[in-house]
Amino acid sequence: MVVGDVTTGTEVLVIGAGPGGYVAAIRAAQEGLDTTLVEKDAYGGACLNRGCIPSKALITGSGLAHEAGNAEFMGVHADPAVDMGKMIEWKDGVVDRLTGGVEKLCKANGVNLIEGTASFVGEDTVRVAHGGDGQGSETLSFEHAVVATGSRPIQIPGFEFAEDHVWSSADALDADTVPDRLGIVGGGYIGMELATTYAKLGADVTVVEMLDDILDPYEDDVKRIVRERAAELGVEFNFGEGASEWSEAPDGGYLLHTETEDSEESTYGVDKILVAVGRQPVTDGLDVANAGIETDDRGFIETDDRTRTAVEHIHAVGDVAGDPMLAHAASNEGIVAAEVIAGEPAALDRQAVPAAVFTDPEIGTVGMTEAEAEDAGFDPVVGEMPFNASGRAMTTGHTEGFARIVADEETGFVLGGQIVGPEASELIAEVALAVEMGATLEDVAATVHTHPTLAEAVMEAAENARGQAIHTLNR
Amino acid sequence: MVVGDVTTGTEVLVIGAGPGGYVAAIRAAQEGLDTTLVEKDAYGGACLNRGCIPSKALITGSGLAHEAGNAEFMGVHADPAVDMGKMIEWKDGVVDRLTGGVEKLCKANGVNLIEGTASFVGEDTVRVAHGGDGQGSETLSFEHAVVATGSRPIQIPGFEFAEDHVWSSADALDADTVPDRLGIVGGGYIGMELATTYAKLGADVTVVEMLDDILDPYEDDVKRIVRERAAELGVEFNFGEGASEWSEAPDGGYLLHTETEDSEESTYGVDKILVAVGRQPVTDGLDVANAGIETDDRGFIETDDRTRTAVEHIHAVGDVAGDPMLAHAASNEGIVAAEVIAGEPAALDRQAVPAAVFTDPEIGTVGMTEAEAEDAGFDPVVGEMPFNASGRAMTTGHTEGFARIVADEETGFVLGGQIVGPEASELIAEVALAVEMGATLEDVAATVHTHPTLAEAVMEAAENARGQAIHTLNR
Amino acid sequence: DAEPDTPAGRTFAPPSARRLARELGVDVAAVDGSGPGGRVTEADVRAHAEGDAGAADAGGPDDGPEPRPAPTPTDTGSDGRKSAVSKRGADDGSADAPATPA
Ligand SMILES: Cc1cc2nc3c(=O)[nH]c(=O)nc-3n(C[C@H](O)[C@H](O)[C@H](O)COP(=O)(O)OP(=O)(O)OC[C@H]3O[C@@H](n4cnc5c(N)ncnc54)[C@H](O)[C@@H]3O)c2cc1C
Ligand SMILES: Cc1cc2nc3c(=O)[nH]c(=O)nc-3n(C[C@H](O)[C@H](O)[C@H](O)COP(=O)(O)OP(=O)(O)OC[C@H]3O[C@@H](n4cnc5c(N)ncnc54)[C@H](O)[C@@H]3O)c2cc1C
Repeated sequence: MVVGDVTTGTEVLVIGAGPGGYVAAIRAAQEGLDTTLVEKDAYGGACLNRGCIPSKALITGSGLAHEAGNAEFMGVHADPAVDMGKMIEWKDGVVDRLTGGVEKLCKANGVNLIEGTASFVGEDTVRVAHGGDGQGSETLSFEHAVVATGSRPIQIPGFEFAEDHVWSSADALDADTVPDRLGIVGGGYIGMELATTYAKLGADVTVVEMLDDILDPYEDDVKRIVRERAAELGVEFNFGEGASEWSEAPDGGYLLHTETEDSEESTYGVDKILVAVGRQPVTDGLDVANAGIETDDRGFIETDDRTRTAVEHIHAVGDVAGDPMLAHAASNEGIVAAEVIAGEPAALDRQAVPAAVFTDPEIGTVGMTEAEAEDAGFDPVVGEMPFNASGRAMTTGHTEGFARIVADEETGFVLGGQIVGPEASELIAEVALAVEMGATLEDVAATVHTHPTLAEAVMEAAENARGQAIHTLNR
Repeated sequence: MVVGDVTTGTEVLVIGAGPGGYVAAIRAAQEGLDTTLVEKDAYGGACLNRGCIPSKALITGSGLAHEAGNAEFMGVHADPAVDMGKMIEWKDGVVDRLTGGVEKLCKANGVNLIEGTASFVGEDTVRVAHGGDGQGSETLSFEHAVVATGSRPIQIPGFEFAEDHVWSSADALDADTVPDRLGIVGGGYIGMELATTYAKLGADVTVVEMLDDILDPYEDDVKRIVRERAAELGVEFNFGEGASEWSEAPDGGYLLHTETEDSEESTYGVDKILVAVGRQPVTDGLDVANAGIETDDRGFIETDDRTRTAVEHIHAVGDVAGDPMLAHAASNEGIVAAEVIAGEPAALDRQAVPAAVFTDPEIGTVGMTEAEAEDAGFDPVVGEMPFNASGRAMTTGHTEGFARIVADEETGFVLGGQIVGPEASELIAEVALAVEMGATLEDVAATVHTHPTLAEAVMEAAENARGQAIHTLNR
Repeated sequence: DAEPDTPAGRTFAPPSARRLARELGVDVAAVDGSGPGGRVTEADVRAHAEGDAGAADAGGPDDGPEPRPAPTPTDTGSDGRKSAVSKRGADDGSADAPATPA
């Protein structure tokens, strides 16, 4: 590091230590570049501190309690009690270990760490304001920068997160008591993961969603399975309604008021209101305009397939750079940014970014749906295997859902897959590799799959698409 | 079907309806061949009736009870009680649904089903003896045959399965009470799966094993993780000891007597003795010699890479044809047999057959170990990711084990993988596809993996092998 | 040529290429692979079978068919098979030169 009078210099400056930023910083350092990572809050970003990780911990805890309490059919009798404070403590411990790990990994790879809030002063300089009174600030010059400042939950008018009873997803992941009645505004993946979690923890959950179904981007048969299971768990759905305001209920608690497009009003008695209607990029205070970068009308920074912004030596990755707003996409972009900066032939040429929803059952998808394949001009062929025909699924007691594989009829190339069912988030990895490798249905079908596993369903789906499944009837 | 005077004819005769036979029969029928399947006992063979499926059901039930009873650390308090009779009933229900499904699938694909015991009369004829008194027999002529008669547990002298307190694995999967003390002879995968199951159900389990460790074919570091966890669960290991006899104990129960190579004797007080020392092929009564087929000195039928025996139009698949004696290998061989008979260019050219052990944690392996790769003349490079560095593993509460990937240094081709840890049986599917496809480390590493999943560990292992893992320190 | 020697007579080829080789009566081990590390593709097998073993070689990764079917299915090469990575390598050095660190 070149140390000047006032200004410290670094080859690569990374702003934000979420899964986009810390991964970019580590890879840049591995490439032998002098790298500095600035984080204003906590290592690991939204994902580790109030996103992916804490949500999955609570999903495990609530899931185990629920499963154990409903296993008489297999001869297991239990009446589990959940100590929510203890569950949160465990979750916090997991988060601490992971965020501590990120810090250690950064250091071990030689990344310089600075705590503070960065804002651009010019095209090759930032000011970093250190947190706390009288902590001062420093100026840092860079040759390349990676903006990885992430996103935050969108607030809706009338529902300030500041209110004790209005929860953001972060609050829902940090509550040490379970509300009797939880109203959730938004039936997207975050809303649905938390609806499932709280329903299993014993809350009466009411979901209010403007659209006419949950999990907007997913196919109808995928949504249906998750929606029906959530309903079984006691989640009530109110579609076509937008949250308009809240008020105090005369008998304690609150009323969540909603309105349809036709101005029909409803109210729901609740004790907490979780607003989970999406996330917006974090660029405020960053003064990107000082670096010559513009944001689009939603605040995202536009990038090319090498993660470069309009200013070539400044990259943007992760949520702040727009869709798909997923942790693993952020990390993948972070790696590409670092490698491009290092002069390597990297690009965002991934064929497909898988995605998972950790509801009950889980969803795992990658690549194209049948409709998307048609739109793209393919002549798709589709194969399915329902988990209720899977021996492994039966032995786990979880037989809802199916594995589906989409391929090009002529060439057999696997174009995508949709899995809803037990361990769908894990099973999709094989399909992702198939898509990325340019594997054919035959390749997947001819790969021997361990018996008894859920992964056999992927093989069976491939066989089904070829009209020769063994364990399902072929169409 | 050509019906003659006495003799019925069929194009393809399949003997035995286990995962080798029923799959062969269904595929042969799908190929348009007139196919007859003879089974003397129960559809689904050992696997569905007293192997893979029942064992996995009890592993789920006992695992859930144990997990729920040990989850205070995550705030879940439960004191589960197991109703073993009910668990067995559930298991039986799963088995019934699956075996019923196999029968239905056979019929739906047009397979002719015959119940009875087949034995060869000549090179193209069998006699089928129908079970029960006065049920008679019939003669069947065939153009092609597939022998899929499977295997049965090996008995050791002095331990007759007929004795009430001497269990075969089938008995252990059908017991409606949990013995207080269970002695297990044999620390192979069947012995270890049942040791884990019964330990979690509350039995005091003692394993006696002639070798000096469990799970003979696996690598030391893989074995160690499973052995130590089993010990934590209370399983006691006695290595280097062979079971010599049993006797009645003065105070009730039995004494299991063992002897070392040096004739040192020990005794263990037990209530039941499970003998799980391996499986032997079933060819007795089949009179293969009448068809001109010989068995090797262990009783297995030798086959070529098209599953053909010395008599070209008679194939043998599954356990009766020798290693690897796994259900999915049997099914794969069954498909190859049917396709070869149908004149298709099929062969047993699979690069690798994955295998799983459903202990706690699970093991999943495929292809070559580092040592095997070296022996084969490769210059192997190895990468690992420990699950205690995996965010997903932490959120499940299961962080034991690792994912390892073995590749050829020069070309990067993935040669194999060894995974021990949560869901290892599922995770190995992606590695199997990589091996089968001729994927490189870079292919696996560049495939975006969903966060947070256990499958990320496979990607990280690949990156680690390339010296650029993000979440572990590279060697 | 480019194909490295693989020990143990192992040929790296996906199942579909191996099966095609059997169908065409080609010894897959004798086929020159054009994929990464010498991986044998279906196109390589076909080229070999047509007695045109050089064709697959001559091409190399850059000249192969698109790694996946193009959105217009009609002009899709039916045998194109490349990994994400081979494509990534192949793409590069093109018009768009990557930035180099100072
Ligand atoms: C409840 C929930 C569950 C989720 N579950 C999943 C899931 O299961 N899987 C998945 O893939 N994704 C999930 N996500 C989304 C995932 O968290 C994000 O996609 C991911 O965190 C984006 O990573 P990032 O690096 O772009 O940004 P972030 O993780 O948001 O990190 C940005 C970092 O930059 C810092 N920062 C911002 N501005 C500055 C500045 N000016 N100076 C210094 N530092 C700054 C922030 O403090 C923050 O640490 C979930 C999100 C939520 C809310
Ligand atoms: C406890 C246990 C757990 C196991 N777990 C697993 C596991 O998790 N994964 C795995 O891959 N493998 C597992 N196995 C092994 C697996 O069960 C076998 O590899 C598999 O069943 C072999 O299939 P097969 O078709 O060759 O024979 P089998 O399943 O043994 O079927 C043979 C069939 O042939 C019939 N038969 C025999 N002789 C005749 C005759 N003369 N006429 C008519 N019918 C006849 C028998 O009745 C039987 O139904 C396990 C085995 C055991 C015992």
